[in-house]
Amino acid sequence: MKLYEFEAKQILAGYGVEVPRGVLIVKGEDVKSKLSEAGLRYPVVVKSQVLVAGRGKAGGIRKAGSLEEAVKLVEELFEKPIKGIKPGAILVEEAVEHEKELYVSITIDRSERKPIILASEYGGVDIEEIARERPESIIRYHVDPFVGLRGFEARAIGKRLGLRGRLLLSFANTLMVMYRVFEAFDAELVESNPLAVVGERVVPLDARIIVDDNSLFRHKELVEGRKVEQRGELTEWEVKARELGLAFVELDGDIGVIGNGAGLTMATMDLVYHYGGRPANFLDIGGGARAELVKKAVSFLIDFPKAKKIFINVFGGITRGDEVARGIVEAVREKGSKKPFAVRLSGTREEEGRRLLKEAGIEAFSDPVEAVKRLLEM
Amino acid sequence: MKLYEFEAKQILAGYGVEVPRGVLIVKGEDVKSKLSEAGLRYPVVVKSQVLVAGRGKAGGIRKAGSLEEAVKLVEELFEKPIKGIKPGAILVEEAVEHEKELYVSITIDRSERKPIILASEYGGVDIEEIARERPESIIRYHVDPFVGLRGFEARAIGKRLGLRGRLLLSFANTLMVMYRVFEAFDAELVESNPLAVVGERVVPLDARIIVDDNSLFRHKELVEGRKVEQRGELTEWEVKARELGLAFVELDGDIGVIGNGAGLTMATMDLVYHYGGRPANFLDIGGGARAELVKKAVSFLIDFPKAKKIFINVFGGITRGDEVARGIVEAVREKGSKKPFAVRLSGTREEEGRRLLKEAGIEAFSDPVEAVKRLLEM
Amino acid sequence: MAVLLDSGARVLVQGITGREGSFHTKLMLEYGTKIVAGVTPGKGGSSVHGVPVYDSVAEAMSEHPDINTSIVFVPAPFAPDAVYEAIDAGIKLIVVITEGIPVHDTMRFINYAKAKGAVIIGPNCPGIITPGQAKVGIMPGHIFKPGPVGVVSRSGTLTYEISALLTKAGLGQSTVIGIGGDPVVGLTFTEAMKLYQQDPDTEALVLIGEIGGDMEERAAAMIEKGEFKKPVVAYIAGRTAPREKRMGHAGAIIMMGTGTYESKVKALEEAGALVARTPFEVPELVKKALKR
Amino acid sequence: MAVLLDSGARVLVQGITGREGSFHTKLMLEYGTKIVAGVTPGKGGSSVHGVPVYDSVAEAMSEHPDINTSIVFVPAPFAPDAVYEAIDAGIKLIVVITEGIPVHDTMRFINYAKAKGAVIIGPNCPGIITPGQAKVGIMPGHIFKPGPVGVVSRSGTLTYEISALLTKAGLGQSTVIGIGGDPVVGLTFTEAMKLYQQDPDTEALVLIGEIGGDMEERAAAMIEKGEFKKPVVAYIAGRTAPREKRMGHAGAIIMMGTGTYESKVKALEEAGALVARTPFEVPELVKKALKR
Repeated sequence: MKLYEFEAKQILAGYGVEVPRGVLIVKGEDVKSKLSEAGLRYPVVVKSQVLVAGRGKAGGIRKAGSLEEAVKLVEELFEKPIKGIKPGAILVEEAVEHEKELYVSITIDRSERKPIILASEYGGVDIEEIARERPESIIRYHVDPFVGLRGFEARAIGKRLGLRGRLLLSFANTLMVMYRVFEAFDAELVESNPLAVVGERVVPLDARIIVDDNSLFRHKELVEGRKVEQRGELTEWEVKARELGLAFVELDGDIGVIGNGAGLTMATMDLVYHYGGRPANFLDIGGGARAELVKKAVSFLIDFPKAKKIFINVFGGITRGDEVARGIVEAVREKGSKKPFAVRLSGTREEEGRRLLKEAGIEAFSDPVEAVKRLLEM
Repeated sequence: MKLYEFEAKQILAGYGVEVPRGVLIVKGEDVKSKLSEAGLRYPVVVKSQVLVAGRGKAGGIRKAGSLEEAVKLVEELFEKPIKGIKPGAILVEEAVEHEKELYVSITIDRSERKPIILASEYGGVDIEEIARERPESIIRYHVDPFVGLRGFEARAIGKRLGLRGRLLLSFANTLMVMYRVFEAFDAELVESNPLAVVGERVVPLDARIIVDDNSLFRHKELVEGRKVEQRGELTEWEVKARELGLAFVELDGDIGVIGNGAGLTMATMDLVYHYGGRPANFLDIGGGARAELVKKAVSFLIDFPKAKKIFINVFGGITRGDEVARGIVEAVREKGSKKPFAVRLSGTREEEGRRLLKEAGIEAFSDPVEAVKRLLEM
Repeated sequence: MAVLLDSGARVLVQGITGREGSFHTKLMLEYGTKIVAGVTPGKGGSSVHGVPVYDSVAEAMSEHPDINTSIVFVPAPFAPDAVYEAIDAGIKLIVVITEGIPVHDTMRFINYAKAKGAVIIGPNCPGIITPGQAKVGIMPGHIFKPGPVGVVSRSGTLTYEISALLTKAGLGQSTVIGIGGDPVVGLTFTEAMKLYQQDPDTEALVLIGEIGGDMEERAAAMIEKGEFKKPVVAYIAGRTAPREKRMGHAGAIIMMGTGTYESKVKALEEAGALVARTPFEVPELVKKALKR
Repeated sequence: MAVLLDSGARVLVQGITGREGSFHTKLMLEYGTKIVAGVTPGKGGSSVHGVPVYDSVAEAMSEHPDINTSIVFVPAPFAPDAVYEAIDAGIKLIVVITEGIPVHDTMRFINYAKAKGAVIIGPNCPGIITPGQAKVGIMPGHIFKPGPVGVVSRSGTLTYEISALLTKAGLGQSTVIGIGGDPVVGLTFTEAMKLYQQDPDTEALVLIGEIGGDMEERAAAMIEKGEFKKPVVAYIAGRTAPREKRMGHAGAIIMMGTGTYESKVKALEEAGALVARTPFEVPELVKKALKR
């Protein structure tokens, strides 16, 4: 789960990190009175609270020199979609004059199976370019997950960034807090870019936290009672799918795809592509799916306008072919769909499943290559 | 810092442990209305919130069958000193019928330098006697402080207590919470005795937590805004000394003792005892004491009525003899004390110190044996 | 011989009384796997499909000291504890089927296992099978048959699909390992390859990868360096898949140039592996590789 | 030779720019201790009494690779970090003067040090001195002189008192160690005794104990078992002291019959140690012990 900038900053501030003074304006609140009450020092930075990347370049971060200008900008940004998403809240913060922008993050190194700290003295919007062009300028430091990050390690990283004196201590303290947050919130990412150098202190001008979805059972406080609804970068149909409990991702093509297992579903999409089609989506019904779930998934794709044809590929290890077939038949019957279908069924009770499908007028195959070729011809 | 029973139970409950339903009545609150509002099921247990050991045997825990009886008992217990201490609050809890009383605690094993869990199926007031008579009946389990206690270890301990099924899981869950509290609160002790077996659950009927004083800098929430003031088992003079920042313990004798360093101060008391005197106190001024601190300590003993004579023993490694002497002289002058004094001064500037003392009419020695013998003769 | 698992496996099922645990215990037994004990805390004394159930791994081990392998079906919040319990009891091969384990937990128990010399397969994996000898996992047993091809895969159903294709083409398998689909897993491609390299029963290796991470690139580097000498046929799923969730700039910086379909295929082909464009090309390429 | 510390010590002072650190650096230098570097994070580049100051132990070590000993004056909230830093830098003897360190922190860094093969003296201790060779601590140097008597003590000022008495009686010291007054300390009596046993310069050992804990009883057991063969003279402070803070029933159960003045004296006397009733009897008993 990605946290909004304002949530990430609230968490860091709760652990004692100095963040810019600011106020959050939630959609529907009175912008002018909220801003007046906040008593901010101008100029301020007005920041659209969306979870998409590249928000700044997309015009989601603007500067205002006065209260009036800020009010205008906030109202403007509420109506401005960033990569298709309109914000549910806007953060207005005092602009912080700074000498330098650092980059620092903590994430998990899959290969080493350890937390890794990444840091650079060249922070800011171009950090990825810098990482590409001068990879040696990025500090990479692994942490023992049982011992945790210790102060002297944080200071050694700061020293390598060229920091000295009190500034070094401020940086190390901030990094220690970020690591504590990384652990306490089961984070996949804690990042600050830019982390600004302001005299002898560092101040995170932006902050991101991504919490591991698998850990949400022990972070109920993050899920319940949020000020701003989570939508992230999801499309309208992805939001609908999530509400139905379906593992669905929208794509650009026109062939609807259903598979069981993420790997097989991806391979199915690739197969469509290989034979000249374009997948409209990813939809994984997982292992051992029952008729009801199959029905739900198929009905969803029937409704999904991008999917002009539908390809269902199930390799039944444990999944029963008759259950899958029943789900498909019921969905088609109920929706009265006219979309062309091809179904590949293998594994347990595959013959029975194929028979059920044929009876309902749906083409059924045991070979997915044959199935996809046939579907693309329809 | 010892936490009160109600505080310990609040902490455990906050981590999801089931504790008896109850209400805390702070001194000065309206007992009857507080009890009525609580809507407890009777009978209840009325428990004096004091930090002394053996509270139950001293009459600080009573049972009441009705609201009226409970009100009477609460008012009675507020006026009843337990080992000299009147409670600042009373906890009234629903009585919990139970089949068995277990003992469980987590503390630090100084020798192994590791957390140790102690558990026994024979909990209750006589646990120490059982430990003496049947030491093998006490389970002792060390925990790796970097890895922490894991669920299977907690269950293995429960199994050795003879627990099975859901009861085993309830016990293990409670022990896991206790360990989490032990870590989160820098506890020197987390203890429940008795931990009652109620059907398939365990319920802590009593709970104790002692927090390491050295760790209080990171547990400000425990120090600030407490409902009931901390006094513990301190005597009136110990409370005064604490307010002055003096490391003072009251004893039964009549010779006031001041030393520098805990070991030397204890040895000084032992010396008094060895030559036939009885120390009235322990008062350690630590290393490198300045005149001001010495003055404060000496003034305190002059006021302390139990100390009929005063013996000061300073071995000045870093402590300067003249500073010590100045502090003593000023205290005596200001207080106009007539108590007999003997001062032993060794180390840096000892001659100057002794000269200053002699000028002020105070006997000064370089040999503490001579000093104590002389004092006892006075 | 085989890789990690053979007929000598004596298996403990952790979480045996749950729906999944019980169901797959039956299937594993039917396959011929020697399951000697199960554990579910609080349910000691019962039995599941004739397998005795204990409250703890230590108790199971004291009754069945020959246990050398464990499979974990315990629900995610309690699975890490089950893994630690197996490690501390001295079990050296632990297959973690459970999905949804928080990655911080996984990271910790994998580091702990490494320090204690235990191998973790998974989590969120189908398990391991050495056809004809033993199955410790949830894969359908009938699609596999003994033979010279090793299979190591990040995907579950795709493993079944490709193994079934191999079997149909007359290419049996030495050992098939599903290493699991989580971002952090115990046994990696390169670690598995070290084992396959030493296994005389394995003549070629099928590597089933996915976009994301850099395990495939690392496998390629191992082939490139000559540390894996047997022929490799690879299939990478996800050519048309949406990008993974973006892990801030950090994700981009760490992956820098790896993790995509193209980077994986390129690395493997440059290292000399044969890369199939569809799963159905795999058997043909394996035949080609084995003839070389 | 000596125990743990001799003229070969090259000493790092952690927290050198603080009041205590700076003051005692001066005194240690005056005593002849070879202090080669100091560390205070954020103050790198300065110097204290001619000793160069660095931001980190690693930097100090790279400039002064001969450092083999560290003394820590860092305030309690930051002291554990300093200890970890010294351990990770490979320093094998670390003297922790700081008082007031939370016991959970101490417990952790002592376990960590043990795993990494480093010796911790303290925390909350006066340090270690090998008279005439080096002093790494805060004891007044002038009261010690070289000789055959080892001294190991839980108390600071009492160590000075008794060492001064020994010196006055013509009994010099091989090495004097104040192990610290906290409930959990690194080097214990028995661990120190193993070192004194092997030290040819030590002919007898003075052991200065206190009530509380069971270190004295363990020392007695070591003598009893013949693992420490040199004569021991002990003094135990606290005969008339108030009992320690009561640690619930747990404290009583753990200590069961140990920890009191009586139990310690009894254990030591039964093991054959000479126990002084006052500090002033110690020199006489040492003389007696050495003559046997």
